Amino acid sequence: MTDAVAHTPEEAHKGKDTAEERVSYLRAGHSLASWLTTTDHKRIAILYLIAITGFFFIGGSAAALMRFELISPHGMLLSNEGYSRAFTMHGVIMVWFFLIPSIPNTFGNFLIPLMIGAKDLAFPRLNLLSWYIYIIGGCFTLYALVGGGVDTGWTFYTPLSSLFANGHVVALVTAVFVAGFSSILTGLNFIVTIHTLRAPGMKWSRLPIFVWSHYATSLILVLATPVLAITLVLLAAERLFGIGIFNPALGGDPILFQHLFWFYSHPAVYIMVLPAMGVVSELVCAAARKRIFGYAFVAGASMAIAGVGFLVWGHHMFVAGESALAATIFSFLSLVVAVPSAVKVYNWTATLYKGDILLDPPFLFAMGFIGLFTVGGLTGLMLAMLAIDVHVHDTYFVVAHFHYIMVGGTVSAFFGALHYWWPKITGRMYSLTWGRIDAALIFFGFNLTFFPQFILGYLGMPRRYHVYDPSLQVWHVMSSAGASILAVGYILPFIYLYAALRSAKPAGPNPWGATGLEWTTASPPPKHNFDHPVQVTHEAYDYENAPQPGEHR
Amino acid sequence: MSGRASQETSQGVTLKEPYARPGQQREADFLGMYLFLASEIMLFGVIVALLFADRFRHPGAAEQAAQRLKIWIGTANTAVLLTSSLFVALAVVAARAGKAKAVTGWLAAAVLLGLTFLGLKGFEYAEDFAEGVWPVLGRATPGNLFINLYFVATVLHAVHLTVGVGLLSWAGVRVKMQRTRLPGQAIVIEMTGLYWHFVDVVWVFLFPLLYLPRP
Amino acid sequence: MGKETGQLLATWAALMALLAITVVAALAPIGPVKGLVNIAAAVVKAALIYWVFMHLKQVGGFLRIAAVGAAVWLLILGAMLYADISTRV
Amino acid sequence: MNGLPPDMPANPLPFWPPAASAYAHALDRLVVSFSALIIALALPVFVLIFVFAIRYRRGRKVNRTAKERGDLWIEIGWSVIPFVLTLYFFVQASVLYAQQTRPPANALRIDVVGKQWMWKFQHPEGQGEIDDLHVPAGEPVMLNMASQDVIHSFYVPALRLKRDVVPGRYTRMWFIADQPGVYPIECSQFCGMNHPRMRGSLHVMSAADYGRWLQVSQVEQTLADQGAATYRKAGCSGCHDHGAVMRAPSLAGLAGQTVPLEGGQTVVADAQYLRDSILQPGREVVAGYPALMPSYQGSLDEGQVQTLVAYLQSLATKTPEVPR
Ligand code: HEA
Ligand code: HEA
Ligand code: HEC
Ligand code: CUA
Ligand SMILES: [Cu+2]
Repeated sequence: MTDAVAHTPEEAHKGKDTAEERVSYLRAGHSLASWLTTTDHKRIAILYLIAITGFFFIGGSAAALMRFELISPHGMLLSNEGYSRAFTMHGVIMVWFFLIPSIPNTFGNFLIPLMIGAKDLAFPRLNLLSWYIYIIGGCFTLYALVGGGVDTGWTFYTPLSSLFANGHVVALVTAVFVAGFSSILTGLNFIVTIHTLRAPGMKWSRLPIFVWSHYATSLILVLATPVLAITLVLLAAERLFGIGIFNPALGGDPILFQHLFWFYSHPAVYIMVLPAMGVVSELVCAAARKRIFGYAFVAGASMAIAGVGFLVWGHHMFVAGESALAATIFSFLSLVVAVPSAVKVYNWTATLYKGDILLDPPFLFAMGFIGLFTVGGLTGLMLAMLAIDVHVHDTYFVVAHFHYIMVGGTVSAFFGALHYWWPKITGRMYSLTWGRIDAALIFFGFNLTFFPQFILGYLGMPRRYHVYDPSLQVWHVMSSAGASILAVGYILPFIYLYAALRSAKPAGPNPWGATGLEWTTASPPPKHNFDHPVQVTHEAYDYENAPQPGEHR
Repeated sequence: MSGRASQETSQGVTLKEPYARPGQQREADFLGMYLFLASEIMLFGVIVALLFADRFRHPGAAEQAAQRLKIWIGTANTAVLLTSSLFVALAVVAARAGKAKAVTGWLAAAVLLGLTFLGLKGFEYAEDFAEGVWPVLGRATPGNLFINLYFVATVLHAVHLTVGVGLLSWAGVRVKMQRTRLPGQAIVIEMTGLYWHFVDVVWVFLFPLLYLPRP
Repeated sequence: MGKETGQLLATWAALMALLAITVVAALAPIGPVKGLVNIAAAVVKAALIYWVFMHLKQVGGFLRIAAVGAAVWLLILGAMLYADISTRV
Repeated sequence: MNGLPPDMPANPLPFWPPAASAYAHALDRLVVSFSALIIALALPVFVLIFVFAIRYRRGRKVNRTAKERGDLWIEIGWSVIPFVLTLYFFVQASVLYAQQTRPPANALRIDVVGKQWMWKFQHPEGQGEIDDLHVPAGEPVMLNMASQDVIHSFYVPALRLKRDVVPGRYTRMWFIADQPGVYPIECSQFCGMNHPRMRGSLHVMSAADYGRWLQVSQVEQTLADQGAATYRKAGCSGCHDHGAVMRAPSLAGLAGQTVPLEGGQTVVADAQYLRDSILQPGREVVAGYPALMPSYQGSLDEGQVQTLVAYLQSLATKTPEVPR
């Protein structure tokens, strides 16, 4: 099925479809089956978008529950166990079912072929398969959740998880294990696509930074995820059969589990932030209407982060009983990995210099990202300092650190991407005013939620506590108040973005006047992405020759 | 299903949707498979790392425990797998030359060897259990840890091998039924072969690490 | 028998010879070096399989890196694990 | 409850924790100075983004010529300079950390067992405590920590110190608390259901108060004496003492010695080794002896093993020159 058929009566009544929309990928088949069996990367991206949004709200509900509980120092709503289950599900869902797939599997999936001028990813059916694998993993998670939850924390430390915890540890571990294969297949698909399907003229030095950072991310996905997979298998085997590899009573070593877990999970934090950095690089250039400052350095920094990121995992174990020598090495390497991040942050800032800056919603989100990521990253440096970490390890200081990067950083970038490419994905422009309000709301709510947690942490409030000293209540109340603002900030876009779908304002192919191949095709793009053969003649971010932003954008 | 367009090129290679040139498609297939196997390297690599860590933490224990394993079955199985790899490699040569008959023959031989491996392994497990080399009832001795790792590693390998046997059989049947046409679609045999060889490589490392530690 | 087939057979023969060496080394009373011999033989065997059977001989540079680059990451894992385990107090 | 020291006025808006040791003050100084550095590194970013966004916003007429595309020296400058600056703090933090790993020889040793969900303390004089720990001010104290079940983490915010308590091994931590008072002890590693309630109090007492406390809470047996009792009760003497039927190595003077093992290695008989010998005897077998010693895993808990270790170590100090 292609053009102009089978509209819902409502749409036909409104009669607002543009010609582009009628031949777009969105209309290439209307049945549910046409979506569930699609191999079109753009449709799979939308399948992911729907799925991760669902998980974001489940994980967010757990966060809401925790923040509500923490208003009172005595624990008013949840039992100890209930609270443990809440943060475990929150962590697991947010990390593996929301944040890791968030930007790569939606925007990466949608945009990489468009940005390099390809018709699709290298292995379209594999792409669909990895969505199904992700969904199967998600079902295991939901089963573990509905079946009563798990109380181990997202880190599954042994021997608690293997010998002591009750609850559906094996189901949840299976969920993460399965979802891991989705990650591996997606990463593999991206690497192969970027290597083999670049359009004529799309040299490596002309790739958008977004593509570079996804390339780096994919390397981590392929090389780190299997380590987690096998570690979780060993954990399950330990729990089911008592094979003892992590059990000190049988001569095993629980610290070994932590090594393997973090060998994956530290690189995984770069899986979560590199795509966001890619998004922000696009947004900053589009905002400033300039070529990115130091293209080669920004691109190279992605690769450097991916590489050096594999060398620092031990900084999660400074007080866990790893040797002082290893701790010192890991501490040092953690400082090294900050250098490429510094390169990125400073280059983005320099890109804005003498720009022609648009203050539209996507760009506000991008600036929010830069600020919050910087705070999160620099507090990460504090954590990397051995003696400082001894004090703040496993306190709210750490919680604040990673929320600054993951929520303040990556989630902001995710929303920035959503606002930037929404017109491309759907063909419709949303209300910019509401978008700006939302960006401000999220920025403000975020800081109110998580800044107090730095103070709580330094005061010595351990994480995973739901009863605490009453003297700390003020900070927790502030944090919970911020979280409610944040919740509004996250729900709001659903209203105005949905409204945009129904509105009469077609976005046109290039509302922001941006460079990049994805803006040269229709919005929404046709099924095969480009109507004409693509030939690349310019480097990326050639804003000198870019069209002007649309009047009403 | 919004099926993927595919077409035959002049060389008889089936060209699938996002690709414009056969060389491009071929490179993509190889790169994809190598990367998948790279992820498998990491998977099995962890087990190898654990074996080393175990030997470091409990000096002497592995050397003791390994003597309880059946070194001759292990050796025979290594030979079986290496030979099966040869057969698969020959199948690839035949596939590239378009000799469908030879391909099915070599694949059948390789499948047979794969099954031999699994049979021997099963027999070995049975013997192990009979002799009390048994993972679950581990007593608090380091030797048991080694035995447990032995079981994890070999079971994981056997699972991969079983998948491999399935893939080889599937490829053989497709060639036989002319669903996979040669040499145009020799890539199918090549990819299956890569996987099979990889499973062989895994065993090449597991064998000395598990069976051969001796004081 | 084509040239290619001959090469494959030679490789197979080399693999079997290496297998024999390994087993003999393991059983012979040559002390701790046997561990090294075993690992070395395994690495050579794997290299042969990758090079000949798995076509690394024929493919381009980047594909070669993609195929065996993961070994470097494993070495990282091993080295850092060792740095910890061997110096714990 | 387990909150701030009762003799301190409750601060309605606390934002800095009390510090009970010179180390804590040193760490605070490090944190403050490092914070100053990271603010200095971050501020330009914040300010410039803000300034650029306003100054160069679209529609405003400003000079936008000379658009730089990058510069090698700028790139090197802003990566190397911050890095070198952080290195200074890296050294300081690592030195502080390294000090932590080396307890002074004269430290008062207190044995700690973490178990779901309480802290047990055993003083050398034999006093046992649960969740409350009394220590003298101004004296080095070394905690020798074991876990009965899962990983816990012994955390005293006022000392700025924590250390995971890992099953299967002893971890150590030491401090000189110089500010008498009562400070919270927390378990900071998630350890199951009652993790948030696994808390206690550290009572830092002046030397005089501490002496009085020792008197009041005096028990009949010192830790080593308790160990000696366990030694007899558990049947160790049946094999290890002179004239026993079984041939087992003599344990007098063992602690601190270098022990030759089956297989050629040697090992120093520290607390960890003694513990492992009792709970996992098969792991390291003494050269020349049959591996016949039964494991006491399950029949002796970590606390009892600590008494045994104390006893065996006391044998070493009493008769240092026993030839092996
Ligand atoms: C997206 C996720 C993400 C990212 C990108 C990072 C990035 C970093 N993280 Fe973070 N981290 C987490 C997520 C993340 N982290 C999570 C989830 C945990 C807790 C896990 C758990 O226990 O549950 C954690 C925990 C954690 C710890 C352990 C804390 C503890 O448990 O005790 C440490 C310790 O070193 C650390 C360090 C760092 C460092 C040095 C970086 C660096 O990469 C940051 C680099 C960035 C910058 C430095 C800012 C920009 C630079 C400048 C403005 C220029 C100036 C810079 C220089 C000095 C060169 N992190
Ligand atoms: C990866 C992404 C990610 C994201 C996006 C978030 C988002 C949030 N997180 Fe989370 N967090 C983690 C990852 C993440 N977190 C991890 C890994 C841990 C560690 C877990 C562990 O210790 O094992 C953690 C732990 C953690 C803690 C510490 C718990 C503890 O140690 O005791 C807290 C406490 O405040 C918290 C709060 C929040 C808040 C307020 C948000 C907000 O940003 C969320 C905002 C979103 C919403 C609020 C959704 C909006 C929807 C609704 C409001 C619907 C509500 C409906 C009903 C209530 C019916 N998180
Ligand atoms: C059945 C006899 C037996 C009993 C009972 C026994 N042991 Fe042993 N023990 C041995 C033997 C034999 C060895 C030497 C072989 C070895 O190291 O395992 C040994 C070794 C040791 C060692 C290491 C000695 C060294 O020289 O390094 C220590 C320490 C030890 N035992 C302590 C204890 C304690 C404490 C108990 C009681 C709780 C105990 N043993 C009970 C037989 C026994
Ligand atoms: Cu013990 Cu938390
Ligand atoms: Cu990390």
